Amino acid sequence: MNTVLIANRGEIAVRIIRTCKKLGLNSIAVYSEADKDAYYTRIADQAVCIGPAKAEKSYLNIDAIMTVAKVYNACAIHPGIGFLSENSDFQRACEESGIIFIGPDALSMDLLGDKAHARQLMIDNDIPVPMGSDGEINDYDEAKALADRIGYPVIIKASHGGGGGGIRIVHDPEKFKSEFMLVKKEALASFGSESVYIEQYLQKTRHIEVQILADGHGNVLHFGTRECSMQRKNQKLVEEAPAPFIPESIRHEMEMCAVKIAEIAKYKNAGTVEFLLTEDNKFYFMEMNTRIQVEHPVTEAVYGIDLIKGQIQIALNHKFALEQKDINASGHAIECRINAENPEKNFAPSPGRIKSMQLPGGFGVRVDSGYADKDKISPFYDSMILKVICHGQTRDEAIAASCQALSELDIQGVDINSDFAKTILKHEDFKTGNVHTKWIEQVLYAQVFKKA
Amino acid sequence: MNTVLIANRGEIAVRIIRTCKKLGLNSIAVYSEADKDAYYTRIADQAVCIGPAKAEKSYLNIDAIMTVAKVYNACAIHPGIGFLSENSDFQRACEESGIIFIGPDALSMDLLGDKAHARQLMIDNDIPVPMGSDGEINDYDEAKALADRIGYPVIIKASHGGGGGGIRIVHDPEKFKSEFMLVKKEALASFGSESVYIEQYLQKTRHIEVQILADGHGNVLHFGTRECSMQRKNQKLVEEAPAPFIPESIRHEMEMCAVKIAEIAKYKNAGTVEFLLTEDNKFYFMEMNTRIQVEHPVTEAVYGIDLIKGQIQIALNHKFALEQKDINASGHAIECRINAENPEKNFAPSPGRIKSMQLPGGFGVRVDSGYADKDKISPFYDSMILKVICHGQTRDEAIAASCQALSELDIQGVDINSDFAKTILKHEDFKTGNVHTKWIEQVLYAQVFKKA
Amino acid sequence: MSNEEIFGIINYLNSLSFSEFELETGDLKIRIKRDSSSVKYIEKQPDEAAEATPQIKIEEDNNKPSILAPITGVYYQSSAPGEKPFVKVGDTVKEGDVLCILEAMKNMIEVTSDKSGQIEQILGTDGDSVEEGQALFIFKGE
Amino acid sequence: MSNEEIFGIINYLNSLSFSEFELETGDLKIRIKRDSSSVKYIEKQPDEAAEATPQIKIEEDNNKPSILAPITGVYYQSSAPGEKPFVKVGDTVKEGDVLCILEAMKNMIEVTSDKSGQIEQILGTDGDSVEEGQALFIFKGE
Repeated sequence: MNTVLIANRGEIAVRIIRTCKKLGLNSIAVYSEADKDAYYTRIADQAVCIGPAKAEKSYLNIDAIMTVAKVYNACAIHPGIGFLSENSDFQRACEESGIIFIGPDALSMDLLGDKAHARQLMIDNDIPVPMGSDGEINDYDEAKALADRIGYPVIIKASHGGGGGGIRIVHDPEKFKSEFMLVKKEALASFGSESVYIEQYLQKTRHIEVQILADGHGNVLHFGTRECSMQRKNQKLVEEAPAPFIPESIRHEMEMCAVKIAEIAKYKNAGTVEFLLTEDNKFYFMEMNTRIQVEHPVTEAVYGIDLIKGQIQIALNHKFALEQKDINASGHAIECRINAENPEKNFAPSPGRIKSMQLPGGFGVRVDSGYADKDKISPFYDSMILKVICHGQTRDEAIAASCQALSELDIQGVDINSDFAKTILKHEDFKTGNVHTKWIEQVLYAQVFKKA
Repeated sequence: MNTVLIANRGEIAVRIIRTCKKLGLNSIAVYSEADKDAYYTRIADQAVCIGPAKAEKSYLNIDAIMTVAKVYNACAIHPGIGFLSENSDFQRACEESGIIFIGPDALSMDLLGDKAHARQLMIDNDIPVPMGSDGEINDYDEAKALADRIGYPVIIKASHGGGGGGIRIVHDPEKFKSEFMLVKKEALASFGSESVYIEQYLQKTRHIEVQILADGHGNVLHFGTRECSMQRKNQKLVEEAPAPFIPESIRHEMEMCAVKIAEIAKYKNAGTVEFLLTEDNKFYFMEMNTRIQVEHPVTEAVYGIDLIKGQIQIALNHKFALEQKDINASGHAIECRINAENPEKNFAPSPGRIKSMQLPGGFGVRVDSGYADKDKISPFYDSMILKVICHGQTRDEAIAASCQALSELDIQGVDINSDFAKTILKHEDFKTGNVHTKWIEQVLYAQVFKKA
Repeated sequence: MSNEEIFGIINYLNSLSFSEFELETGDLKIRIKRDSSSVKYIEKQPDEAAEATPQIKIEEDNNKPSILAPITGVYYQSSAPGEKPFVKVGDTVKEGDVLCILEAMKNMIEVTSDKSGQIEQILGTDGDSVEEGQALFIFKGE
Repeated sequence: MSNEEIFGIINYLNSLSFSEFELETGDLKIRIKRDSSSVKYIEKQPDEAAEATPQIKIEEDNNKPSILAPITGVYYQSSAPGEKPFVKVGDTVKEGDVLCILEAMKNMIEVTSDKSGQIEQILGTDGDSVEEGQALFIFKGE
């Protein structure tokens, strides 16, 4: 293998291209017309336009991407994050063309991508899930009876949902019927299937996830936990590794559970098992993401491993030389996502041209940026500009280092959320772990924006 | 302790301030008039002017610095690199004022700072040194007889020399007398003492050094080797850790030797023992630097340790919790020093204002810069702008990552040497270890500048 | 790349739904537009050219009141595909009524009217992008 | 900081050899110059002010030939402290003769004459800094 096509854009494309360079691999970037001259296209060995700005016509255009891959003799395709990364048709298209897809098999993707099915699979294998339906539940009367039995609030989810869509929380039994019908309608419109399932809605939970790598030769390794509860509208803002304030035995159980799930799904390549963790430290399977994640660098910082390199090696059929006992965590890492948005204006997106860009640096500081100074941030895609990842020997050090790094970060030309991130890092609740996935919206908002 | 004064400027001041922040310590920057508004003064908690641009009147002005330290209630002073960092009078001034000097005791400094004396100390303790005088040798007839016995070329060095000054290599016995007298005269003028010593001049040697930390409680730890042979006019350009192409047994001997030297000198805090390594893998003590070094980040990358934090902890009388066997190296790291100079114009210095500055980043890439975008690089001090440190699992990965990082680095407004650094990294001799301390000047120059 | 390969690609692309396709190898740049199926060898243009394309800031026609795009984004006439448009030509709207949605960076931003009046002209096309400051709606003059 | 402390420092500084000393605490900035020993409370000035100080580019006087500093740095009249100056007023030099040394970024850069002639005026002061483009030597007119 010597040429990798990166079927993505922005920061994750930069990330993947850099590891390709390190490994001596050629990289091909593909771009939409809106991303002409984007930073990742400039650092790739080759860059090819695949269509207009709208993702459906470019980054989601399997035919266009496969054509470029063939013409440019790509040996492998890395799908990155989002876009086609969890699309099993794309994986199959690669396979049919004899191009290595750097990710799991279509079979695992489909197995875990249908969330009602995944839920059933977990139940069958004694993996804890929140109370709810056995797999999908599409009959209203059955659903209502189950919801009444579970107790409210309940959550209705589209089986094929994703990206925070197709989800409704029902607090009032009276409203169950209308919401149930609404989710089914939305699900059909958005995901092409009206299949839904029901779960008890667990409150004040934390989002804890476990990174795994599976080599496809029967070896599954985990790389510990990440805490991702700092979310706004289901978008993570600050992530850390390892997840703090969890009893060691529970953490270990979650890790083992993630390995077991990967084994059950005959999983290959990098994946993440997401759990809900309640205040009394009970955890429940939420879903498994069959791709690399935005927050992967915190795991890399703590384990000293290049997960993108790991993905490429697995795709090349490498067998792990290490065993779980050889894998050791060291210290604590925090990632802050810096977005082009204005928290003081209700997080209004702020596309535009970067006029100047001063990056932090030094010991234990890593910056992964999708943009260079003077680049234009287009309105067509997500608002993330860069990520600042800080590593410290302790969590306190990682927090202090992150605050310092954010203080040194200076971007002019667009609004960014770095002060908001610092507000989180310096908050007593964050320091003491008194948080949950709705903490930013329910607690921090009221404090930060109380004068607004 | 809560306030540290940094008696330095530029990149190393930034480096130290950042670690202070991480540890929750206040930092006081001191600056000359030429460094008003320098980046390090902006990120420090406080910044105080200590005099005009000329270092003798500011950064070397012990009285001014001690006054600031007292007025601002500094609990400790970090001397950084160069300037007063190896000045035992400064250490004593701190001690007399009850301010912690973050570095070794005056006694160790004096013991190792007098190079003729240090040489004698090594001989007494069976540490290998190049053939030469027993300590200083100031009588011409004795010196000439010794030089004839050793064989030419011989090297005449000022006992109190430093920074590449007070050194003459004599190839021709006829010229020995004039050169001997010249070094004595220069030594008196530059270092206040005409004491000199003589050594055999070993050719085609590599500069290999060992990083040590000593806690002053009898524990000395080493953090492996660094290769620093890529020099131009005695200024290091590219450094790496661990030193490659050395038999494991020799590397181990050098490390043990460095520890022994620190023990002999009753050394405390961070220090570096520099060795010459011949083509047939014989090593000789050159000198010990009683301070942190510019190239310390390659060791940090490989050992995952913050050496500045280590220095501060030792100064606070922390006792090591770890033993040598707990300290493990991982992978390979390379540092490239990026200077404001133009290699194509005989490395002419290029002071001026930075117009734009695009920094590399990502997994395994660390940037330590003394300047921010739009900053002015003054002609009064050294030309280093920043350092790019890349870590890889193998040396090849570290080289490829460094080349990529240097490709992404873009500074406008002043000339920089990044292409020259890339030329080194990509050279077959560098890749295969076929280098020595004069390789850049004797081999690379001829190839790179042959058309000039 | 051989001509054969190039034309192979063109034929293949011709069957697909996207409207433009660019291929760059070395100095050669091929741009294909689906509507004409024509192949043009065009010069590479610097980024600045793209930037210089004037933002379509339609001046208020005969002093007629208009609603401008508050942000660069994709224009949607309705709350979801298949739903009926928020407004149509001839509708009378009042201050605060939602006129359209602009999608920017995955955010759906409702554009509301800052005045009352009758809509004379709708300038946005569903699913197309509009530039910040571009007129979206023209109202009847008072 | 109390006045007592401030004056303590001033008295102390007064005994030292450096010519300027600045102290900043909050909005207060004290600048002491040794020659006057005066204490001035001065306003902080932005960096741009410092930059705006005009580079002393002395125009060639009456079209007299001059030698300009090729780089910003510290001017040295001789090869080492105590050595005799490379040139003095009235000396006749020829093309290629070393006239002075400029130290920039720890590099010693020899400034050589690009012409022959007699030196009428030396504008640099040993050990002081000169700006790039500043005249260092004025030659007698031809």
